[in-house]
Amino acid sequence: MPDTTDKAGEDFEQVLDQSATEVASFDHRHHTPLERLQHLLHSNPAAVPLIVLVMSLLIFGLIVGSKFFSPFALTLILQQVAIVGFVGAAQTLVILTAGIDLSVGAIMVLSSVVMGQFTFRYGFPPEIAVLCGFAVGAACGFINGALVALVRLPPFIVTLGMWQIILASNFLYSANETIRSQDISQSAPLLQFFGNKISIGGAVLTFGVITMVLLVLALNYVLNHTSWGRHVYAVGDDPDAAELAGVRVKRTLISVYVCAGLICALAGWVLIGRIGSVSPTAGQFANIESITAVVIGGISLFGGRGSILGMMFGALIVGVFSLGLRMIGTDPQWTYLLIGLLIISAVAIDQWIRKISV
Amino acid sequence: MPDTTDKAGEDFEQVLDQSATEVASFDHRHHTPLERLQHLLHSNPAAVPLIVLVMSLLIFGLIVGSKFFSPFALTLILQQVAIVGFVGAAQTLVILTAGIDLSVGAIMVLSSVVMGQFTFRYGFPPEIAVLCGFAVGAACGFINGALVALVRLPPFIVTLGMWQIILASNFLYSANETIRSQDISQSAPLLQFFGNKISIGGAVLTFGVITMVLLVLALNYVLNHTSWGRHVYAVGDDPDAAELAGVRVKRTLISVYVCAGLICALAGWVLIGRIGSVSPTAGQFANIESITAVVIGGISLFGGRGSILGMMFGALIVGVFSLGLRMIGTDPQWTYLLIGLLIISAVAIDQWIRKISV
Amino acid sequence: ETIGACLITKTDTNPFFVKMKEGATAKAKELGIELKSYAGRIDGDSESQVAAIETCIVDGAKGILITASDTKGIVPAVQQARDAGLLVIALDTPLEPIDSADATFATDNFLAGELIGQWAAATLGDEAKNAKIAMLDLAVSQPSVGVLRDQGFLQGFGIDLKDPGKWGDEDDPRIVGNEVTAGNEEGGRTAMENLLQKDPGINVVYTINEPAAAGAYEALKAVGRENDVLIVSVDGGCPGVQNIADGVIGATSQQYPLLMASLGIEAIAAWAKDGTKPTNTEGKDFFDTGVALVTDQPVDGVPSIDTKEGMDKCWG
Amino acid sequence: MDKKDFGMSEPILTARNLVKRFGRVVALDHANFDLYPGEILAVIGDNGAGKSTMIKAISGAVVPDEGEVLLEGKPVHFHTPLEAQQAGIETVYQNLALSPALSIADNMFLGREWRKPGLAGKIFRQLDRSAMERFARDKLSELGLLTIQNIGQAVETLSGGQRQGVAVARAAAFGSKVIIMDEPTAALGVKESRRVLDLILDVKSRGLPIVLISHNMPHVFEVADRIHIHRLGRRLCVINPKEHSMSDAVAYMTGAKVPEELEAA
Amino acid sequence: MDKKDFGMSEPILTARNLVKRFGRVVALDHANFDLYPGEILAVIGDNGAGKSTMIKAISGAVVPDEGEVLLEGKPVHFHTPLEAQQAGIETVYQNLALSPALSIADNMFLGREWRKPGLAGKIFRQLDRSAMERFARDKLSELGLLTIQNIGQAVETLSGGQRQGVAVARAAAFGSKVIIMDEPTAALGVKESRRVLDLILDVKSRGLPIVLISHNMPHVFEVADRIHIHRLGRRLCVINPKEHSMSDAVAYMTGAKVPEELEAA
Ligand SMILES: Nc1ncnc2c1ncn2[C@@H]1O[C@H](COP(=O)(O)OP(=O)(O)OP(=O)(O)O)[C@@H](O)[C@H]1O
Ligand SMILES: Nc1ncnc2c1ncn2[C@@H]1O[C@H](COP(=O)(O)OP(=O)(O)OP(=O)(O)O)[C@@H](O)[C@H]1O
Ligand SMILES: [Mg+2]
Ligand SMILES: [Mg+2]
Repeated sequence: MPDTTDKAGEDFEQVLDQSATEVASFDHRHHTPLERLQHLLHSNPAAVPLIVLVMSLLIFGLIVGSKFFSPFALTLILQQVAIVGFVGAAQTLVILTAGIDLSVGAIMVLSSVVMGQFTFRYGFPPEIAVLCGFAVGAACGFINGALVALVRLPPFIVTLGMWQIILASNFLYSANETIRSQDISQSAPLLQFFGNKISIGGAVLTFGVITMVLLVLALNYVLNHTSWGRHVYAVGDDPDAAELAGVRVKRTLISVYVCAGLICALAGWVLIGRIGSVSPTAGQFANIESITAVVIGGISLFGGRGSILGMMFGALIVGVFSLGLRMIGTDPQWTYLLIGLLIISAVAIDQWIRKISV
Repeated sequence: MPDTTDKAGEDFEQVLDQSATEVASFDHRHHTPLERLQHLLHSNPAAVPLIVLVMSLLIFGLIVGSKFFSPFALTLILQQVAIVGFVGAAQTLVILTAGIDLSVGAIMVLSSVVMGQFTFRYGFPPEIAVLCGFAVGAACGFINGALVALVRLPPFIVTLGMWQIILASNFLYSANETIRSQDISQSAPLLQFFGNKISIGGAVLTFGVITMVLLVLALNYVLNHTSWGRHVYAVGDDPDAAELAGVRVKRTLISVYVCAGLICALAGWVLIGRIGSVSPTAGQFANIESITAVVIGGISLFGGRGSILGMMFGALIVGVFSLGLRMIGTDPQWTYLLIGLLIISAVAIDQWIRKISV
Repeated sequence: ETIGACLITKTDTNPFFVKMKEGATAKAKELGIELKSYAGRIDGDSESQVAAIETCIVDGAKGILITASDTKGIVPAVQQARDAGLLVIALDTPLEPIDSADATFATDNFLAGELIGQWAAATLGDEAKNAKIAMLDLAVSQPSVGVLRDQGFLQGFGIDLKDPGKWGDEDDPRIVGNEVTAGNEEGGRTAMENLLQKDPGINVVYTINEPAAAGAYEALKAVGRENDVLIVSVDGGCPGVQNIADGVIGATSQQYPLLMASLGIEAIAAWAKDGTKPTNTEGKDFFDTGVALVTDQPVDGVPSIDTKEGMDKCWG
Repeated sequence: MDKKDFGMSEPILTARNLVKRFGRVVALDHANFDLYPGEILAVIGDNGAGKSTMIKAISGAVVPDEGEVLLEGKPVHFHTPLEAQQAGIETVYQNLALSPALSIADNMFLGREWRKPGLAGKIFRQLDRSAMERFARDKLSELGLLTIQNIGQAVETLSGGQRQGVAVARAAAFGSKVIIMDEPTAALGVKESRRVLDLILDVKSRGLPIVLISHNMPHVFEVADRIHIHRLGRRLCVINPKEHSMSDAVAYMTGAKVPEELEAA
Repeated sequence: MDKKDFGMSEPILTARNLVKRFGRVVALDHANFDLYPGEILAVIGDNGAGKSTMIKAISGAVVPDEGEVLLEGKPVHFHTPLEAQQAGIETVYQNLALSPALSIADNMFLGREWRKPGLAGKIFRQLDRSAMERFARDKLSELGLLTIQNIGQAVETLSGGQRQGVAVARAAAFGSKVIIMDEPTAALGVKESRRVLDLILDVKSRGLPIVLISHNMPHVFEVADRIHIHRLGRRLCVINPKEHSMSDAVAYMTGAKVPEELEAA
């Protein structure tokens, strides 16, 4: 063994009593306004999508003209994104836990079909049928959650499988029958409840739109100001760490998927209000649209980061683009192309902010 | 400071010279045949899908009868999964790097449309048009790769955006025109090259099928026995660790996406051989089908684990199920339902093996 | 040995095809034919249809009834089946070229469109020249059914078609715009909202089918215009005919999928028995299964049946 | 129970014949463990000896294949770390168990958040952030982790050592019966390590027993009342640091010597 | 260049005025660094002082905002760790940089695989697995990590200590100009730590200079030729362990004392 020069053993720690106690301050740089902005944007994850939303409104307003700024047009955008808003809320919960739910659209449609068929095929009172729809949504969510949390399968795969299973069940069960709007409004207007509206001036707000906004606000509160919400973020961030820290990870995961299922069922009910009838072929693009809203809303697909308000702004951005481009009169394919660009650039901006500011 | 009983400082390490040198052997348990099987399955990630494939062949053979075991029927399965096999190979490369490529189907279709339109609209020689198709595929892959590797955007989002952009470009460019099979076979038979077939007895092997099998075998070699292949696995496993260890992570990622783009272009060429015509609406389910094949093939969506052979077996399993169920005459929705179940159970089995055996 | 037959539809989720399948199944049972049905996952899913044709060949079926998603693209697969000795009959949607199939049993979709076009023009009378028309089409890929109905409607309404193989290239100022609906309620509503946004004065709405019409009606109802807009459609499904009776849709062109399917099965039975092939309707290159205008507000010069009769003949 | 001669009361935490296999690896091979009230028990052993696995089996983070754990003489079966925490056993894991994106305060209270008093807490279940942040700041200041400027900072922005400090502070703040620390000073600087050792002694003076896994012999011999030596998946022996030298401990641990007590027994 | 009085030649690796900011945190605040040929330079400092960041800036793992790095007097600009490795600088990072699912052998050769000789290697670019596995086994045996039974085992199945061993063995096997080790013994047991220290001395005897970051003062004073003390993002001073005591070093590092040399300078 080489000779050691100091045999004082532990004694060197004696000096610690005199060690400096000042707080290390690394932060003596001048901050430019741009940096301040970045910091602001970074600490408010919903700020970027909000700014993009306002900017796209302004730009389309300039191009399309005053028509675009009519209360009617603006509330129309809300009506058109209401369904995506609901499904996106469900998707947000799941994505915050670092999952992804490809079955949201299928659950929504199956729930709405159950609400309709239970009323018209079996003659249940609409109230009971609606409850049955919610039960189906919750059950689908529970299966998803149990497979993810208990069997520990990757959410992408579980919901990919469940998507196919639920959609096939939906077609097999409904025998592809549409229930007509007129029949519903005659014998079970409750099913169309969310189609009712309040008009203020030219603005038309359906109950569905109002409920969507309230739901998102409520979820925003729950996610940020209750234990459950914090646990959702923690589970998405690092499930092992959360488990060791004492979070009931399995229970949290299952509750998130069940919640998502319930919200999808609610979306199914709202869907009846929007399209009037009960159609088993509706909502085919709800998956992609909800994921798009979540992504443009700045929520990380890796879980644990982002705000549900961002999702709502994301959905509205897509709505503004779609309506705006149509009013300009472009080929619908251009809309898809632009939305594709929007998805990529939204995330690129988000990345940029995150990189520079801490 | 509390009194310490031993002030010998470093001296306690002197005894290390006499420390035990025997190899710690923790492994003195008896191994049951089941455990041996699990270990075997664990060390060969393609074994499980292979066994499932053989079993499903047997089961459908028993139910459907001899018709199913005719050389024609068996080679028909190969023909029906050839396209999925190609796209799945591209998908496998990307998924091994812990990415996912939602744009594979779109790249395939755009490439085939370019091959067709360049020949018929601009009158290029088919050889040049095919090369242009490959160039387009590689370019799309490069954009994906650059966004993932250089801008560091999540692959899911990049390819979600690119999917929409490429598909929209495809429709805008092709003006939704199908080029008829008769025209192609008359003036540019090269485009249908992969539709040529070799018949041996009742067995019909198209060039596309043969190429698909060869491609998968070649990729299997490259992934397991070259540096590049090892780097692909390392990048998927932990990109930061790979970077610090000296892997050119960005270059590896870009090369993977470009490779995937090229394979998709090849798939586009094979697609012309399979369906005869050039149709801009083809391949809409290539994403889902390729991901399904990869997942059933036991490749981890988290990257770094799995074998490309498994993907091929996964594609064949889906092919066997689809043909078998069709020949039994079940409602197609039951097929989707069963494939959904298959996806979930394949991954559940995989998980079980991984959990018990190490 | 039992005779095998296949029915391949575009999807198995659209009521039109569901009904077609019911008709075929009933007829097959009656004739002792073993029928297997296949479908694409969505409209436009041609690969699934190719795979289905191949399965029928393996399965040793005698004939195939198909509503093709990609009318050009499917031709090589159809040829393969015919080479293997199967009788291939195109239902509802003609292949391109039409003689790629042994026979075609279809509605004259152009005529179907023309009837509702004429009806709409006649109903408006002099106002027709100031009409503001919304065109709710099927899909951006412009499948032939959608094009034929759309162009037929415009022809009937008296609008210059430009290229009759394409919608959207017309420059008549009366057309407010074309929007796609995917043929369902959701698409119908959104498309209608968008066009209303472009021009709130729309007073004629052409829709590709009745679910799209129902969606468009919801959008009109939301702005309180459901009573002063003329909606026309094509299909004649029972919910659609009921919607005419309820005043949701003004008129629709009814087609007969059950008839197509049962005639198809009979043709396959005949082919299996003695090799006879079906013949075309005189003057047309396909067998016309007929179309009828259903409306409760008949106009002069356009033959029509009322909703009562329509209900008797309806499907779905 | 061959350690009764230390003259202590009944053990507060006991494990008997714990077995844990990971596939073909036997990480715990009939391991025993005893912790007496009020003591600091050090656990030492080579890398891979199975120390962390034993601690996890006791604290519910892994479920042992065989064997039993007794808390205050009563058998307990923890299936999750939460159950162990609720029974009063608080653990600092080797890999820290912090959520990177959450703030320091959120991390400290993860799984046991405080709700606002009154209506807001009862009905709307609102969290009492300001109280939690105050508490977290106090605890971290005690540990001397003053360089953390902002208690609302995300844990991912902290250095390895700072993170270790957060994990230690959490355990010290909430443990009520037993505190277990798996290499709490491995990533810490001299000053910070000293703070943690002071904290351990401080916790002991509050009457709580502590299990300390460490590879740092001087630290172990400085604070431990007894030293549990782990080797090849089981307890080799328990020694009294006052009676044995560091050299003995290292010799036993590495297999250079066989403890005499054991040869006799 | 105030350390010339150590009587050495020109430094082999130098850094001047390195600055690195992470958002609002200034991790490096005009830090300097000098490594002389054949020496063991220890770097010590409080948690969060910026040691790891400095090492990363030198080895290409982070690109500094300002400042320059010179290797053998020539300015170098590493943008990736690979570039530094190709220049002969091998680093053991604090978080190890191993791919969990790959085998031990694959990990050791990651980024510099050996190809088979002849056709198979040239044209088919086939890897020479058996040669690589043999080499890896030899290197690990030297380190005394014999408890690893199977060189084809995935790294994720190893204990923390075993992983550290693999990372150290890799650096020792491939470094040609400079070897940097960021807390290589933090997770290691007594026996394993000793092996790593022996290895460091062994590498030094082969003439290679080594940078050793460590919080373990006895280790540092045992092996270091010079000690670089880092504080608040920059080099406070460099001391000679033969002339200063551990207490001095700790006092400087923690701010309890200000080094005289500095007060004069
Ligand atoms: N999750 C796991 N899967 C497989 N093997 C494991 C797992 N956890 C631990 N092991 C193995 O069990 C043995 C004991 O590991 P453990 O982490 O308990 O050792 P340790 O004594 O804490 O070592 P160290 O001092 O390095 O932390 C090792 O051989 C390790 O490889
Ligand atoms: N990637 C990063 N993002 C943000 N801040 C960082 C990052 N890396 C380091 N820091 C910050 O930079 C400062 C210096 O960190 P560094 O890891 O270099 O310290 P260290 O001296 O190595 O500490 P330790 O001894 O604990 O490893 C710390 O305040 C840390 O929080
Ligand atoms: Mg351990
Ligand atoms: Mg460090």
